Amino acid sequence: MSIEWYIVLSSLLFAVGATGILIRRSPVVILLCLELMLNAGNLALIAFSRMVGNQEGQVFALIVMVVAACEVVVGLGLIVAIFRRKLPLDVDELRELRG
Amino acid sequence: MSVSFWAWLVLLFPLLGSIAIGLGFRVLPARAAGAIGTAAIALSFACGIAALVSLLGDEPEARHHASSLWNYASAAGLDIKLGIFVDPLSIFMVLVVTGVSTLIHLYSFGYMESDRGYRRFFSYLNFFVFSMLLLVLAGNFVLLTVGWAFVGFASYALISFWYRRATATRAGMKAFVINVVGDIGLVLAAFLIFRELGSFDYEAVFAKAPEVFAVNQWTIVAICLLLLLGAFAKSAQLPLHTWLPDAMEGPTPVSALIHAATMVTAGVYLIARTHVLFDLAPTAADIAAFTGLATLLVAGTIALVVTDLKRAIAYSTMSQIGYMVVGVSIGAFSAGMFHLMTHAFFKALLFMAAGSIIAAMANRQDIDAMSGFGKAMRFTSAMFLVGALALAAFPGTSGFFSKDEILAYAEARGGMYLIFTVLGYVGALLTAVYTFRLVFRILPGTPCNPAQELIETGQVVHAEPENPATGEAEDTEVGFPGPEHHIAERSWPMKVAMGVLGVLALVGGLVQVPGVDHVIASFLDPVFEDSPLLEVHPTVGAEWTGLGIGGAISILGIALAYFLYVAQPATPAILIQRLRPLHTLFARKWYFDELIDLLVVRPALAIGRFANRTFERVVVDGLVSGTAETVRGAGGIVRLVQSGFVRSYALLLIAGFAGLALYFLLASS
Amino acid sequence: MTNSLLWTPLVFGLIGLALPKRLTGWWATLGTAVTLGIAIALLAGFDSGAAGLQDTVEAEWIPGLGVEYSLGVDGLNVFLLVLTALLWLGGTAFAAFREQERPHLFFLMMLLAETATLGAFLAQDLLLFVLFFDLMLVPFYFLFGAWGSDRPDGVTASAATLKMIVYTLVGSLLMLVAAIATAIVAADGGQITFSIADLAQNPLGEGSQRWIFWFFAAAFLVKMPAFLLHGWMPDAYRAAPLPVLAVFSGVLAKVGAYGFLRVVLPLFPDATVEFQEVVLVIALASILYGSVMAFTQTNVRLVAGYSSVAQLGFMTAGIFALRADGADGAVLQMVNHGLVVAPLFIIVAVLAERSGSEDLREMGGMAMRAPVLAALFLIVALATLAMPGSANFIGEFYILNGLFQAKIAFAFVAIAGVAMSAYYALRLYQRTMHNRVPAGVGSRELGWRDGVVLVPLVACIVGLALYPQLVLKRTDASVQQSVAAATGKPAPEAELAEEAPAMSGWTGYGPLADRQVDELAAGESGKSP
Amino acid sequence: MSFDAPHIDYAGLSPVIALTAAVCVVLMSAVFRPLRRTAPALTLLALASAAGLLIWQWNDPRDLVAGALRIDDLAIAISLVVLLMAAAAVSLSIREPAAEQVGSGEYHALLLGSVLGMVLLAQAQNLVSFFVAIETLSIPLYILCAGNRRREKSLEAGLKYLIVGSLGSATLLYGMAFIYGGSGSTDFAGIASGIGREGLLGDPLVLIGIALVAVGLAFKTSIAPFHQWTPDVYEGAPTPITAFMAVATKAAAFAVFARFFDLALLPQADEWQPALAVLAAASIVIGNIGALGQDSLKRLLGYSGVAQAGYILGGLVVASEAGVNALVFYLAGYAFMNLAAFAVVVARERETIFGDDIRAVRGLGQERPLLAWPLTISMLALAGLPATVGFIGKLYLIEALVAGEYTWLAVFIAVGTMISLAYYLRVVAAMWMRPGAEAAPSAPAIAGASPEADPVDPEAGRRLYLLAPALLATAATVFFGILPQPLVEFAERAGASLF
Repeated sequence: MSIEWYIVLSSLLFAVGATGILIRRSPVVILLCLELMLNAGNLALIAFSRMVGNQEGQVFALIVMVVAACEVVVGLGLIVAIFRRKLPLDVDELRELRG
Repeated sequence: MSVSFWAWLVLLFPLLGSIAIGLGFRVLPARAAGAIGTAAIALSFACGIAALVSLLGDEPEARHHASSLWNYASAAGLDIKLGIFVDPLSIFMVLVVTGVSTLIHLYSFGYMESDRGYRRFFSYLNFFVFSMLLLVLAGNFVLLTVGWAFVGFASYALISFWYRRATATRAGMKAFVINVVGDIGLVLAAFLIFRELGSFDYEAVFAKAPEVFAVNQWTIVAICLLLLLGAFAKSAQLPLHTWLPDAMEGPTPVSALIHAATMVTAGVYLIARTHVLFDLAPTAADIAAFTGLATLLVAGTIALVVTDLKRAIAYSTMSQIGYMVVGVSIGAFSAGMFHLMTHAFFKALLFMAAGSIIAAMANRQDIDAMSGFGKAMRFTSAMFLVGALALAAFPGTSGFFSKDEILAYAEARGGMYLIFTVLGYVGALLTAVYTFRLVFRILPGTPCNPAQELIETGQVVHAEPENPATGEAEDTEVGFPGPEHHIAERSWPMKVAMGVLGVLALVGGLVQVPGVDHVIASFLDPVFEDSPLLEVHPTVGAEWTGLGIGGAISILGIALAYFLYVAQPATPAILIQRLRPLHTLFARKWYFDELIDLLVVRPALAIGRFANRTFERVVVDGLVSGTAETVRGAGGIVRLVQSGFVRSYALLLIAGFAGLALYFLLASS
Repeated sequence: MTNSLLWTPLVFGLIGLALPKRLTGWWATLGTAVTLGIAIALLAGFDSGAAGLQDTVEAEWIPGLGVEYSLGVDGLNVFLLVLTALLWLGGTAFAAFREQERPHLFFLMMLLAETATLGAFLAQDLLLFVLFFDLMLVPFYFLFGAWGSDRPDGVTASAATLKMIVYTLVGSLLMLVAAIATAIVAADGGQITFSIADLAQNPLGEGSQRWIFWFFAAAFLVKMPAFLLHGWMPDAYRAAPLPVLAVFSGVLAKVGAYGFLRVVLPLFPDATVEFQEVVLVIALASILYGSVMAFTQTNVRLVAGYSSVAQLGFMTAGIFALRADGADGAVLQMVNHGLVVAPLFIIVAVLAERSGSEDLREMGGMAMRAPVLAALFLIVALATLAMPGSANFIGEFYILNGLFQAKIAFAFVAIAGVAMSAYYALRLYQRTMHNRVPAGVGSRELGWRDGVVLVPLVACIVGLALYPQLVLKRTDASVQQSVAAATGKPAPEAELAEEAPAMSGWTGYGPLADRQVDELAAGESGKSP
Repeated sequence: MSFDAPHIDYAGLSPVIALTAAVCVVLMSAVFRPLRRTAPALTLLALASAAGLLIWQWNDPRDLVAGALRIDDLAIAISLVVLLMAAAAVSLSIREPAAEQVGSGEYHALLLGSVLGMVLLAQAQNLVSFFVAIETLSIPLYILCAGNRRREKSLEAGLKYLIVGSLGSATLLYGMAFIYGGSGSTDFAGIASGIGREGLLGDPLVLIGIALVAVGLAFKTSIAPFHQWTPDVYEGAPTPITAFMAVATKAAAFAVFARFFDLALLPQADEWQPALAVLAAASIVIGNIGALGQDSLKRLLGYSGVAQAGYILGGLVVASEAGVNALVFYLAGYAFMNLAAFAVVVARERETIFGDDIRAVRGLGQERPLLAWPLTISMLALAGLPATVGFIGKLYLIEALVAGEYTWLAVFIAVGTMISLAYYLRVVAAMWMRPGAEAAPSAPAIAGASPEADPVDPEAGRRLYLLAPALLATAATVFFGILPQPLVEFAERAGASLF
């Protein structure tokens, strides 16, 4: 199975993630979508490392997973904080800062 | 002592006087200021005489000396020294100017006595004399321009001497601006001369001009026309004359000195001084001559009808200068200068007498209100009469010889120049008529109230000082002469001054009687020796015939005036009825003021209004505020896009990426 | 010497911060006085004949960027330096006599401004020049904005000043780019230098000269300000405090004109010749427009303001006649105009105190009890209208002569400005000093405080009127050099001869230098139309 | 088969090690009661030692960790700027409500973490270390921005930054993947040779990769049109943090930006140069006009930051040594200018009830000259007026641009500067040309002063820990404006290490 398919799949994942961020208003879902995009990157990396034939890509992917996890943790932490301040869990409601 | 040494002294004294009086205005007692002023001019007259003597010392053809004090402004090929040029012509002018000025200062010493601005007056007057002397002694065109502008300024300052009078300040401004136009003509002429001859220096220019220019070549004609612009503005020739009548707003001695005897004749002097150039540009010379002719006729007609005493004399001044311009332009140089001199005598005298009368009239100048001063003020009236006779060229008086010499010369040149003789005589007739119109209105007849009062009580009338032009009440603060007026009968300085001038006006003509003597001519001719026109000479016989005609005409004119204003006092009114349009034309001064107003003043103001109201607002400010608004608007857009919706930020981010990627793909393929 | 001249004011200013409030003014005055002393010493030691730089200072500054700290004095700037020092002394003294709020800052800014201005005149390194040129604005921003007066119609001083700063920086920032471009293009790959002298050695190619020329021109024309670019002037002039305005309008405007002579002519000769007419047209427009505006204004400041637009127009025209005499006149006129306009604004301040207004319609008759004031004002007014006999006349005479010989048609248009100047200057004098006194106008004599400031300035005007050669003699050599750099020949007769056909319709044949007169006379003698 | 552990260059790694250790120590300090108050001191100590170690490595460039990092003068120069800002931030954070809420220990630990990330980023020359470093610097910042949990804006800023930031990293990652795919290598040298060797110059895969990476970096350096988070986050975040990220993040990101584009992608220069130039121009324009009429000083500085980023990017566009010199020089200068401004903003925030509203500085000239001067000078410097480091910086950039035949971009800088005067001078005018604004009792109406407003400390403007940074930074701004040569040489060394 040639490399193209992996790329196509990953780019599809990436696009889905991006779209999700654009259309969903719940921060939680948006976090999910971000994960999706990062994983699209991972997939691409692994596929390429396969194609190129060295392991750097795979190492990279592993590290990315860790980083992604950190991001989610921080994100959820923030969401909790917002929730505790009885603010709506809707990114469109959060527009004190503008102009 | 060399000639130039004396000449410098001539310049020095009036300047010192002016400065001394100007700086000492707080400490000097009033009289002292007057004394200093008069003395300064007298001294400079003495130096003038000394210069004359030492000038006569050397050979006729060697009678020109240039001398310079320091390098005024010399760089980049221009060479402008603070230098003077002394020759018979300038000495002649110096003597006329200083001589007459001395007498007028003396007159003012009495006349202005009660004026609050006494010191200021003498400071200005001295400064004027200095400027005038600078003008006549200047050794190059730049310094000439300086003197030219200085006299213009002095005349401005003295015209608006009573500066609380709106009319006076306005008249001053008018005089100044028109004179600046003249200065510009002079400056441009200087540029053109420099461009062609590479120098501003009289000697260099006059030496080179004949080599460089062909006769009537465009350049030289242009130069002369530009010079004429200056000359006409200063000498109140058409169409730049409108300032002179208004200049009568100034105190009467000013009118006598500046606007009759000296400054206004500067134009004549200029033409005589630059005769070398005019000889090369006959066309320009003829234009000048015809302008002079037109002026002398127009002014004469106006003088027939104006009822303001001083303005009437002013118009006659215009007309007499017309004669002089004709003279120097057609080549009768010495004749022109001769007339300049005699005119200085009798016109100054006339003004002085008029001043004395006006003072008696409590500053009213309307001749319709005057009569019977013959009995009331004998001395003044006598002097007025003398002046009038000389002006009307009554046989034997100074004006008689000088004026007719010009016309005789024109006749001698023949051809086209006969016109000048003929119309000159017409002008002479006019002169006689309007002059004696004044005489017969003012001197004989039943005394008017002021005159009556003067005869009975020996008191001069007291009247609330008011502006003769507008009739509005004056505030006497700035020194409008208060109630106690000054008439020649009561003040010896005025009497002396008028007396001397009276004598001169009567006998001054005898220095140059055809066939008898020709002092002026022989003195001045060395200056003009290089002029081809000097060959032309009216025969003694021709001159005497001319004199005969002239005398006859003047007597005729006087008789006519007598008939009109004494024998048949009703006739003028009837004539006015008959010739209504002509009369209005004259009375409105040929509509020159209106014309200038229409052609120059209104357009200028309109442009100004446009620039102010429209252009500045729309274009200039638009340039600034327009850009500012645009930027601010763009800022608004940016802040609009900054909506606060995090998702829209994400969208822009992704869109930006898309754009970038697209660019890369396009750029690489 | 040069260094001390440059930094003395700033040093005094900084020390002044430590002094008690009431002393600062006098301390600052002392500082400007010392500066003037140094400037005069510089002038005394000046060698008239030499065209090149004197009292130069050369030091490394930012070798990494090829910028040098190099100062120098020559005929172009020596008198402008003296003028700057003199006017600053006047302005500072005038301010010191009056109660200033926040005096520390005020006088610090005054002196900083002086240093910056002197720097702009002294700088011999293109970038140093730009730096000082921009730096000048900062102190004036504070002075105008913080001590200026808001207008009843709502234009605040700071708004007016902001407009001025942004507008004038438009030019000078583009100039920064242009300056750098000049150096880089000239170096083309080699060691970059901004030294004006070195740059003048190898001028740029036609193409780059064109746009660089206009970037510089923009900066200078805005600064002057020239016609269409003067949008900032009316507001700023109405807002500015008068003593500051006196030095501002007296000196800063000249920096623009000076820049043309110092930078543009030597560095961009081809472009200069190419765009001569364009700049001349702008100059004439400034002359006419400025004059027309000047005699329609009723606000005294604006009369003076627009009149200086016209005057700067004359200077530009003189420089771009590209003849030594025109440029000589321009330099002389810079000095004259500075000497005239500064007292003018001080007089305006005095008048405003007496009439409580700056509107001509509400003034009048003040000469009555103030003969001295009237006399001083009269001298200033006459000098403003370039009365023959004043140095201003010689200045304009030289300028117009240069223009006349170079481009005769332009000269005829320009000279119209002279007539108008006569009207507006005299009008200014008459409306304030003559006629009846309106209600609420007090006619008081000049106080000794103002006299001390005013009389010396007027004395300078008179002195220079008697001996303008003082300036011409010293500037001529350098000006010749600068002009020659642009035209490529010592005295541009030849160039004029080429233009003869353009004018032949008017004069019949091209102009001559006096040495040519004779041989031409031989050929001409037969010729007549 | 024998296995030998790779040689580890501890000297080269020492700064990183020091910082890492410091993070742990400071974090621990929060746990032990007695040490509670020592966190700031410890942090400063750590920063100081890191700085010392970095300077020790000065002028001794070499690869670390098998080429994943490279410690050279560019890295050191940038790291020093970062450390300087961090130290300033610590000093500004004293009595900062956010610090107290997060807990002093945690707050400073996070700060140090972010610093660590930046120092790494400045050294990164391998896609992996590059990505890791960027995340290491970002994630703590997300938390710190939300630090002031009592203020809604702070939370909002944190979340926004997190979401858009992660999106940025995601694109960055994806781009890296493509480039790796194209060149078959993750370290910059390899990429360069890879692209060159395999003739991939026109390869869409690589190009899209470049685009993605460019976006990611442009985002971190707040280049338009990826700048939108900047004003919001700057306004919302606690001011000391804003001060820190405004410069430090930019500096680190620009360092790697330069490394990546001028090293790895040099072969592709002709493609990306114009694109980046356009981006630079865009941010110059957008940043400057966006800042017009902003009343919140922090927001104003945010927009100005966008514009300044545009200027700096210019130094990168020309892909020349001079360009990088200018870039480093400007960053260093930028640090001083911004620091002075933010220090004053912090002081006024705590002094008045106006928060960071421009009214807070009204009449500062009379009231608090010692605060007014720093803000004034930093505004003039940001506007690029002479006798400040800002002018020299612009001069440097323009010189580089003109030399690199990007004169039009230089003109953009000039025009942008012109516009910027309008808002910088507005602040100056508020300080010197307006009477002080009287504190209206209706606090809630005023921006930045919500009911749960932070306590007002009327003496804040006299506190040394605020004045000292402000005055020092001002002094530096002026000093390097008049005698820039030392800073120029500093920048030149940095630039030399790339080419």
